[in-house]
Amino acid sequence: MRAFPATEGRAGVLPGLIFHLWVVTSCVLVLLFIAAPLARTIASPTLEQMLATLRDADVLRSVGLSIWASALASVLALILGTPLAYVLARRTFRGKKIVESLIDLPIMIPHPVVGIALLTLAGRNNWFGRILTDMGVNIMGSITGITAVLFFVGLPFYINTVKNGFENVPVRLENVSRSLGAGPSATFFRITLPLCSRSMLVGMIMCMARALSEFGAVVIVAYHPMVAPVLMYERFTAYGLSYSQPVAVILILVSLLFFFLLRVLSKSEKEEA
Amino acid sequence: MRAFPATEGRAGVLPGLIFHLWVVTSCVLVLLFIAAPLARTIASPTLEQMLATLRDADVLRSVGLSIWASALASVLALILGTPLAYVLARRTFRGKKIVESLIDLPIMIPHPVVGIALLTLAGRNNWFGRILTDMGVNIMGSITGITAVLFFVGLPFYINTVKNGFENVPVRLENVSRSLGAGPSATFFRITLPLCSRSMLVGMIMCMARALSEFGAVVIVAYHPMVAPVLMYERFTAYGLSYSQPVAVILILVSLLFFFLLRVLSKSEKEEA
Amino acid sequence: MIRVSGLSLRLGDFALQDVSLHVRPGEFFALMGPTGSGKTVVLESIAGLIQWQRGEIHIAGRDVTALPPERRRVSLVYQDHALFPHLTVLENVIFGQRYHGISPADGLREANELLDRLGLSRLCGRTPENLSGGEKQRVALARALACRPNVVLLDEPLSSLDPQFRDDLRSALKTLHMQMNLTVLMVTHDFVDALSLASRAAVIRGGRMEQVGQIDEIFRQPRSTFVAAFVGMKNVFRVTSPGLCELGNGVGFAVPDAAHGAMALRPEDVFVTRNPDLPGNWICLPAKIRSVRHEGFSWFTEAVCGHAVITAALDRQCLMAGGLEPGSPVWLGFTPERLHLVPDGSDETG
Amino acid sequence: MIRVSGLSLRLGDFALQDVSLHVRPGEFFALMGPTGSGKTVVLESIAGLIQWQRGEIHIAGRDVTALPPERRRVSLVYQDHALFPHLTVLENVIFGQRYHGISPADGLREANELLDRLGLSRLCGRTPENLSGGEKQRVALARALACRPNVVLLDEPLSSLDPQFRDDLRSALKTLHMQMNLTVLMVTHDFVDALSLASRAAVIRGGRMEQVGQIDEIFRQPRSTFVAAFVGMKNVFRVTSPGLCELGNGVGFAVPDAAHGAMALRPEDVFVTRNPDLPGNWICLPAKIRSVRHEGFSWFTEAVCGHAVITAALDRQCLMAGGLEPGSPVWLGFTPERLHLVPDGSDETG
Repeated sequence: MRAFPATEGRAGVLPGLIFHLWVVTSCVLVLLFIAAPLARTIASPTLEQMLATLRDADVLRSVGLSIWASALASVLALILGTPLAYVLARRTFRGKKIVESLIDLPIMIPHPVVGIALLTLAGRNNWFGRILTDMGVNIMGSITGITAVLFFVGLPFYINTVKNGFENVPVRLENVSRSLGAGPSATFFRITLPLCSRSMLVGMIMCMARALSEFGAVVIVAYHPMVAPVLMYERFTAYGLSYSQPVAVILILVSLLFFFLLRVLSKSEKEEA
Repeated sequence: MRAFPATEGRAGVLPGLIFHLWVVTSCVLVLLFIAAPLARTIASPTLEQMLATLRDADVLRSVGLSIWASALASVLALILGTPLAYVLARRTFRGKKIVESLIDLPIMIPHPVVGIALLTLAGRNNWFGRILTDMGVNIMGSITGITAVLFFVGLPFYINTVKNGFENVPVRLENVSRSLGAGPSATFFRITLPLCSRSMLVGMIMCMARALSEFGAVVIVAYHPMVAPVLMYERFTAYGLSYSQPVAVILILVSLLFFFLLRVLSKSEKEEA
Repeated sequence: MIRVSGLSLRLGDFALQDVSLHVRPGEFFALMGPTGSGKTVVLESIAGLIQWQRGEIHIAGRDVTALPPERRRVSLVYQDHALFPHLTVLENVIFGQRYHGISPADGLREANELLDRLGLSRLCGRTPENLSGGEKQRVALARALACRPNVVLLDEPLSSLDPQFRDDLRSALKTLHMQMNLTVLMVTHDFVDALSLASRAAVIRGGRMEQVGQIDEIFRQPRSTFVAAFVGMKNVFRVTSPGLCELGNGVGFAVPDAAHGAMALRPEDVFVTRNPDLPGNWICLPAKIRSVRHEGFSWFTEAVCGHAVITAALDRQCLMAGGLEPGSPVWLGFTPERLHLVPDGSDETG
Repeated sequence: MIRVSGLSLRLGDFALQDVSLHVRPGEFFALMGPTGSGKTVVLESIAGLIQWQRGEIHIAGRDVTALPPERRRVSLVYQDHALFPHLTVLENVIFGQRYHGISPADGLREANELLDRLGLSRLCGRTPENLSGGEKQRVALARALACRPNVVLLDEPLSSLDPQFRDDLRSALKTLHMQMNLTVLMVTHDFVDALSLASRAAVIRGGRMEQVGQIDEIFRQPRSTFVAAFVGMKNVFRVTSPGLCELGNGVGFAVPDAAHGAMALRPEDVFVTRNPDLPGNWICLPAKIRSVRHEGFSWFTEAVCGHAVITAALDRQCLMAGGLEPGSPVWLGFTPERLHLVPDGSDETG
């Protein structure tokens, strides 16, 4: 027993209350602010409108194109982005900050600027663009162009996710593997990659989801062939809000599907860790 | 000395070489793919074109509006998003996965759909929209609308960054603080928040940078007053590529500025940890 | 001072089952158990940081079951010290005082006294990152004491420290406990720490209490083979027939008739001599040295006695006298009181 | 087997300065030092995982300075065992064999032998997450040995284990080392582990070698007060005048004329008796008991002798004989050989 008198704590009841109020209200507000518009949109079209839209060949083609081009972009990210993610996770080198900044840049550049920049590079007024055109590669208004744009905007999401995954593989495992005789390549494929495969899958889905949502850059590079967001924009400007809502609903549902996948995968990833 | 014969390791020279080749080429390709279009764009306009654009009142006004609305959105994120980030970092509860998914949703929803959804909610054909309109709040074509859109798309970036920051504050510090007599509110403001302030700043800049880049959702909710990306889109469609390039350069430079800020801050954050 | 009754909870795979313990005012109590046995869970329940499903906790006579941590007046010290990195040493120490009605002037004086007592005065203005492990742990201790808690809870306070600092902190803890008349509940996986510091203790295993009692009692009279193994009682003899432990080859010794299960004996309680010149009431067994080894500064021998192998500590005198080569005949002696009955001798753990 | 000469490197604030050491074939060598002294850096340099700025490393007669880790034939075992979580125990163990020209059949046989020897056979098909700490560490050991390394590097192999498992693994290590004639370099901050396992050792501090030599030599004859403190040599007597250590009050003892600095003495080397019946060549000092305390199972007394306080270990016989109440007069005895000269007695560390 201490010799000091036992004074009851001056529990700050009022500030505690205000604190709780702040936490509760802002949580509710934020969740409502995200959920309500989406829910309202899903509830807007009638069943007939929805069915009609689902039978509309233009809509189906554009959604298909969106998914196809996004998938292509995420495969590109897997092949070309994985080594960079690994290097960023494991090495320190002069200028690393600059490289990391460069990787994140596509998130921050206004989307139409991304389109403009890609068109500028591929335009006939510079040598690279002329080489491309001579090789028959056309960016403007082509699926190649769309894929390039989607790869550009989706890449940071892939690289950052996978870099994180690589960082979570303890370096000590690689050290032990090296000391046991496995070279850098064997260590990468036998130890690092298997332990990171789920991160890579999550990264691909992130990249694909981001690519699916892109509009501003695509609309500049390729209005036609229309990807789904462009189609929706066209319907909105040509026919108005209520005509565009059924398409919006379809896109929301496609996003939710990816989302669900993502959550299931990243959940089990955490459970494994 | 071991009794085993000392066999030299069959060092896989060829696979090792291919591995290195893959790593080096893909790193170079990816970095070029991001840097080249932007560099080319910055190099495109002549000095006179740049100066003329910088004197263009429309351009300045739109850039100012973009920055102002984005800053507003990030302040909103600070006030409303912080509690949710804290709750997500500290509590486990049934349905947490769903809440986390909901927070990430704005990244994945195609941008025009975001605009449609906000317009749908605020439209006169539902009670919430009617209340808003009766209060004199107008979403369509107003700065309020733009800020709402930017808050919507920027929020996930703020919440995820800050949530990460909160997770990096050891729970044990909060436990000790509680055991020493500080209530939840005092613990939050005296321990958690000070240790997380840099994350919050980084989160706000992330949110603002993402908001600055938004085009697809803004263009639906408010073509006028024009934010910078919309202005650029208009110039591109009305006058063509070379006319839009100077504006693109300005936007790239503004993004780079934020970017630089972000890197400086997140760097010192890592050094402190 | 602390009374835990029937505490039960479930955390994922782990369950705490009906844990009860009682820490008396001014007592230094050690809760021992291997990693994953639930000792920290008990500690955090007492601090109010974990919700439990069943059971009651009283601290200083108050039922604190429904009180949040900040109202319980228990201070927590973690293994990793958990100092607030953005505050100086002094700011860390005075952190909690305002919530306990301690005036700033009194608080500062007491904080400085504590820092002084722990030899930390010159570090007042430093931030935690610049301190050594031992210093950090002492600051954490000062911070815990500065808000006049009813009880101090220590979570493996010594195990993150290098051996050099460990001795220092152990003495500091002992001195503080005696001088300030503190009530301390310490959790540890190291029975040496418990033996050096605590007067009473409990052993927990897989969320269940195995034994509670005086520290000596636990070390001398473990109630299960698990506790026996945990406290380093390496010699376990099965009771072969009522009143007898046979070791084979005609060697054996008498035990009380009622004993069944096994008899356990610490290596430290076995004496090795070359002549059977031990007191008359001692049990004295002929054996042959198998090996002699040291662990740190202690020497042990394994000696074959019948079919059994007995581990015994060696005194320095005995070592110096020589004659401990493998194969040498020796006598092993111990008093019957040191021989302890382990009722659940059939337990699977060894 | 390993020869490190003049190793120097800089990593942030930390620098390794001109570190040299030599591990002979078949030797168990311990590199000791407190946390942050650079012992793991030396280990990782030998394994080739860290780039160093100056110095050479030879392993098994080859200059490996320019070789990547996978060509050095050294196996690493980390404190946290670092098992590959996606492979079974057996897959972990055979992981590296293919890179050392070991045929799958031979490899499997050897792996099974090793697992058997370490008592892990029944765990072959399990994944690491289901193993206990001690089992994980033994699997890591088996994995390191399965690819027939020239040298095994151990990074604090015992310190992450509970005391119970620690004893087991210590014996396993000792047995393996002797049976397989391994060359082992172990890094540790715990001198007890070093003393139990190693035959030669080095002490490192702040990136510099303080002492290299036979383990006994380091423990008996530390060359600096830092090493003396590190190995638990608690009694340090200043040489007051040539040939004499005075303790005040007319008490003192003779030391060789050439000695200056300080003389250090282990508590374990001081005997406490009630009659000065010690051999004639011993130094025998009158003292008064100040306190008796135990640390774990060892008992120590602090006795006032002149103005000095001497810590001495107590034998069980001595304890049982009684007469150790505070204030009781006793004799402290030790042989002059145990008294060791510490040349840099003026060093600041204590």
